[in-house]
Amino acid sequence: MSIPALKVTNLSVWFEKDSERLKVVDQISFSIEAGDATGLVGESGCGKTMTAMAILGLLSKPGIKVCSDGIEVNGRNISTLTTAGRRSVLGRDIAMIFQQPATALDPVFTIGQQIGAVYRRHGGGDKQQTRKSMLEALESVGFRDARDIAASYPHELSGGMRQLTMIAMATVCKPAVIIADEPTTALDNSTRALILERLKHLQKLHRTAILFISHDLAVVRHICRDVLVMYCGRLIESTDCQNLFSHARHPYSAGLLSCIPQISGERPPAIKSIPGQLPPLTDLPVGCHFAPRCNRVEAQCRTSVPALDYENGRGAACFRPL
Amino acid sequence: MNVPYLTRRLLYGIPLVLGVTFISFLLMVYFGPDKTYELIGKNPTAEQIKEVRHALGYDRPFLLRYGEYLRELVTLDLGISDSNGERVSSILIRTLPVSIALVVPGFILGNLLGLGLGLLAAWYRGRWLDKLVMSASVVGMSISFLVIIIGLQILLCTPYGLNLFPVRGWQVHDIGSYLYYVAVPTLALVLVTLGYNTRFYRAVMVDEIERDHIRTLKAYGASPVELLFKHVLKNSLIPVLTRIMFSVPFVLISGSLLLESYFGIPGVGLVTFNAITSGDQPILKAVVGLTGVLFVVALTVNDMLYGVVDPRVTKWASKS
Amino acid sequence: MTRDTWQKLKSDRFGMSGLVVVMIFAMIAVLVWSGLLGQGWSEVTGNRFEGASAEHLFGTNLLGQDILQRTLSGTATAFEVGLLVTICSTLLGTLLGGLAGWYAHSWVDELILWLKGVLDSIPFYLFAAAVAFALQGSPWAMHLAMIVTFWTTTARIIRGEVMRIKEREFIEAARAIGLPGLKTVFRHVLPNTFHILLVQGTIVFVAAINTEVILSFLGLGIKDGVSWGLMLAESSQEVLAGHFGNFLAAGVSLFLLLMGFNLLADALQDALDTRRLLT
Amino acid sequence: MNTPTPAKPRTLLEIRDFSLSFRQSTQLAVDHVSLKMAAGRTLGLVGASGAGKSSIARAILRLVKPDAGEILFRGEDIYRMSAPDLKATRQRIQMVFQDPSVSLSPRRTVEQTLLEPLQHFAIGDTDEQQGRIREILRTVGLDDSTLHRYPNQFSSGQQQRIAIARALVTEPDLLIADEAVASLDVSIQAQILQLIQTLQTDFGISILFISHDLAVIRQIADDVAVMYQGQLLEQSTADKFFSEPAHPYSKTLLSFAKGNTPGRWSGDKWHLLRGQKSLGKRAKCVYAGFCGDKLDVCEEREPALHDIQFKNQHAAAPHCVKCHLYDGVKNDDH
Repeated sequence: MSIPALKVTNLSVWFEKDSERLKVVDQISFSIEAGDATGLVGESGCGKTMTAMAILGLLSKPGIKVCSDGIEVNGRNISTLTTAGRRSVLGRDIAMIFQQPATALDPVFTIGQQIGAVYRRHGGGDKQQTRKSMLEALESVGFRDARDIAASYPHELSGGMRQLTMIAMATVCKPAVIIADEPTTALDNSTRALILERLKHLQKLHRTAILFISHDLAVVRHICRDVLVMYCGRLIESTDCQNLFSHARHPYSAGLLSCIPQISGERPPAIKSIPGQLPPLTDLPVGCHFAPRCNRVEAQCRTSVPALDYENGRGAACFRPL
Repeated sequence: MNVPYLTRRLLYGIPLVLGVTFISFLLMVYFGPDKTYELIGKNPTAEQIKEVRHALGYDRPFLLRYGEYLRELVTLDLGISDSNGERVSSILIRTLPVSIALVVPGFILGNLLGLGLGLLAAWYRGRWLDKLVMSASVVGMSISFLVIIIGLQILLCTPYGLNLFPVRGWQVHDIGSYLYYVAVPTLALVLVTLGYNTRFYRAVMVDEIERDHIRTLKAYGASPVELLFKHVLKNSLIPVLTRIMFSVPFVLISGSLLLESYFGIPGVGLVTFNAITSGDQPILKAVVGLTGVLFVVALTVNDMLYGVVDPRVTKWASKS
Repeated sequence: MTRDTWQKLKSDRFGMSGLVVVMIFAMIAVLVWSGLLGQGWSEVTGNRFEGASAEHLFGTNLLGQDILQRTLSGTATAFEVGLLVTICSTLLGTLLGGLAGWYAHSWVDELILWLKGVLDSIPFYLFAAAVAFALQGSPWAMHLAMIVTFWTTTARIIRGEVMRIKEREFIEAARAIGLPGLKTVFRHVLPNTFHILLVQGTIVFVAAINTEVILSFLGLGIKDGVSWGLMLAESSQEVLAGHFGNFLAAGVSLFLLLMGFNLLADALQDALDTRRLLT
Repeated sequence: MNTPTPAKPRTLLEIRDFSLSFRQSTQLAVDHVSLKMAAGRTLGLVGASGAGKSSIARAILRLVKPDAGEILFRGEDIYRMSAPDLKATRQRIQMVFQDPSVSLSPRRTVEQTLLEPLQHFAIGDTDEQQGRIREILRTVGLDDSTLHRYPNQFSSGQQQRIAIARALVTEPDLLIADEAVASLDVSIQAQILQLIQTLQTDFGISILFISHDLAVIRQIADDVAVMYQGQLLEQSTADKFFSEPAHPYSKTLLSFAKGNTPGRWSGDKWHLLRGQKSLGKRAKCVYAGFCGDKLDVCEEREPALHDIQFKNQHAAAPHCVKCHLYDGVKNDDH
């Protein structure tokens, strides 16, 4: 078994406000091999973006606590690094692509300057070398006129093109891991398909591991091999895409899949939905958080927390999996 | 820098200047003190009054007198001061450098310190350093300018305190004497503006630090120094510039007014102070007009600097 | 809505202490207005510059008037100036700012922005002096000068807020059923700017008191009454001779009241954090 | 969900050759569009963002000043109505917006929000109004405790239900939903779509459902109309559209929705299709710049909106397509 590109063990994040503790991410563990793409799926408020920010160590605000038994990139634990140590890793070994292309880039610097800065910051070499690799990165995401793009300011590009420059910035140092947090949500269909294509292409080219965060299962199916489903801060299912879509084991995953409207030639059946409401973070139900909305609930579901146990490679945190 | 954008900003200034001069004309001249009775003395006849009023030009049509006032401003022929008969323009030319020499160090120091403290407080927002700076600035904002001046004077200029600096006066002939006389007023100016400056710069910096592109930079390993001094500062240059450009006319006039009248420093402020207390109208008229023009110039220069700093501006030149 | 903002305010120690200080001064002002306190500020009841004594807690000034009485009456003056200027200028700012925002980029907007630009560019103390001349030294000249110029900041903020609210869908929904403009403004726009007025009000109050002090020093302030500004102006001469009674009484009272309002303004700003209410 | 087709399918709304330009510009947001909506059916209006979908919605509510054309509601042109008629019409057309967090007035309770349309249109006395708002809350799946709370105390799903309740309280004939589920999570989106489906069956209400998401349209719409850069390119029944799309743009839209990508490999270099760049001089057909089946005539003449009859077609729901490929076609020979 080769060393996984990214290995996260028991990662937790919580808010501390005077006496109260609000758990946002609860004991998350997973790993991604080099060249693989894993989807982290869940509805808004389930903690997927918090997980990504915790992995990169970007949650240093007062009142937010992060703890884990190790976040390893290519076998090297980055959670115990000093801030200076972690800064050398961020952008070189692990990079992130954000959701809002409109605001993710600095408006008063050109695209070339910003991507070049990342390369130079990580000991990339002298001025010519930096410019060359910056232009290469832009060409690799599909820009034929890389020089024009490098000289332009973010506000001069469309949303889709800006997201492509973000991908160029992410891949300029050829990191081992890229975390993409809903990179296509703010874009319309045609640009979305284009961005996904670029990510898949670059992933194969550099054998990069991708953690793809999304609330849209259809997009995840398009780009990922494995998928992790999150609900109220916990991992409730870990399997590969084929199995998830054909035979989801956790009732919430199954419910989520049935909610997705399908495009079909003949008239689709009436839409199904998950009863009840997402519980607020301030009073999460005891035991399995999905119990109040689950039609397969048992006594033990309301008292103890089901562990994420695996059965031939497919895990579900449920006492009565489907 | 595209010229149409600049000309439009200049044109935008014209109505402002007209507005300022019109209001100052209205208050200072039209409704201003009527000097006919001073010139005539006791129980004059109707005829004498009419003749003096004609001499003073009070009976001319309103717009003509306003035009007259504008001409004076443009040609800087600002008439003669009532109190000492000296030409107003020569008074201003003599006293303006003094005011500038008095106000500039305090102005620069106040803004630089404010910017530094604001940056620190913003970077460590929520932590104890931020709370310390903020509560200190609240105290700074709560002390009135006059209280600071009198307090400093007691502490530094009287036998009841350290008695190191002069209570009044401005016998400046070299650097040593300049520092000797400017120290306490500058300290007063800094103390009174530091609170407001720090809070303003902190708010601007916090706003910039919480932007998405700063988070992107952190995610790509940018060091705090690079983040703060390259990205945050350049992005907040516009609000900072705007504040500095707009406070120039006020600090120069209002700031010096109090300092000079209290410390007896012969600058524009003292001249204005005496003009207010004695009702010396030509001087007030001139100072208001000039400040208005100075303000519009500051406004225009500020908009031009926008274009230089922020690439987005020149393209769309949005009307703020 | 206001219940949880009150909870948030109560949890803020600084905000509470600010509120308590302001309340105390307000009580004094009310007592002075109702004639129970600080009435004898003008009578000469002792000789010159008496030190603090049982009879004159803060001592006496140049004329032998009791400094404590003058300080108490000064409190009432401060509230008079503060409340009058704050209420009038905030109302004027809301009206003109609201109009400019509702009819954004129209001639109404341009006119109000022009007026604001003009008033902002006239140095305030000269403007106050000019108004004092024009009104032949009436006691209300100072208040009028402040009201006519202090509305501009409130107007700028309200204009921005109204322009933002105007684009919101719930305003479109009101227009879609044909709700008349005026009803829409008073029912859906203004209530959402209320929190700004509260914060802006406290800030203007502080500015008004500060300005009164300086105007009194320039001889343009309070005419028929006593104010901390007058006392400070008096003290500027006495201080050199070592008589600090006036300076300390007026200076400390002014500092405490301003501190109270500033702390209250900060606490209100956090409690009514607009980001939470109207994303 | 196909509602039982009424005997004589009346046309509830007809847009005739309607044009509308963007604010302070001559560029057309809506470019002489003609469209028909049958009573009791749901028309899905699809297209990329910026295609003019929302402009049409605001035009129907008479919130804009049109450049040309007319909008007939029950046969009467909305832009030439007298004030009382307009008020009566506005009672019969209601709208639900995309972002629930800003479509409810933040400082007013749910009760005040629901009562506002009733009071404005003076429907019933106070008791009747109270009864009606409680009943409408139950219809959207909320209980009476909602009435005295403020919008920011609800989840986005509940907020959207309240917005729908507000739109239904005056019992409108036409409900316009402008991307009403676009900003909701999948499970909440499903709940709202379920609610809309029950409204269709129980109330028989006509809905103009605007969305960029073809899958949502497939779930909810009886008919489909496709917009591109302000022009209507195709209108047909949902079954027809999703099985045999006529216009080349409709085919591209469907392929994107199924995840295909608009790029082409050449050697190892992967060529990116240029963005929405039109063909230099304004090509006559608005989609010519990207059309795979482009003919020469597409750059010379603007295509007409051809009416194509299908064998078992629903009378009130026309099938037409704006494309030169169908110039010669008279009847259905597909």
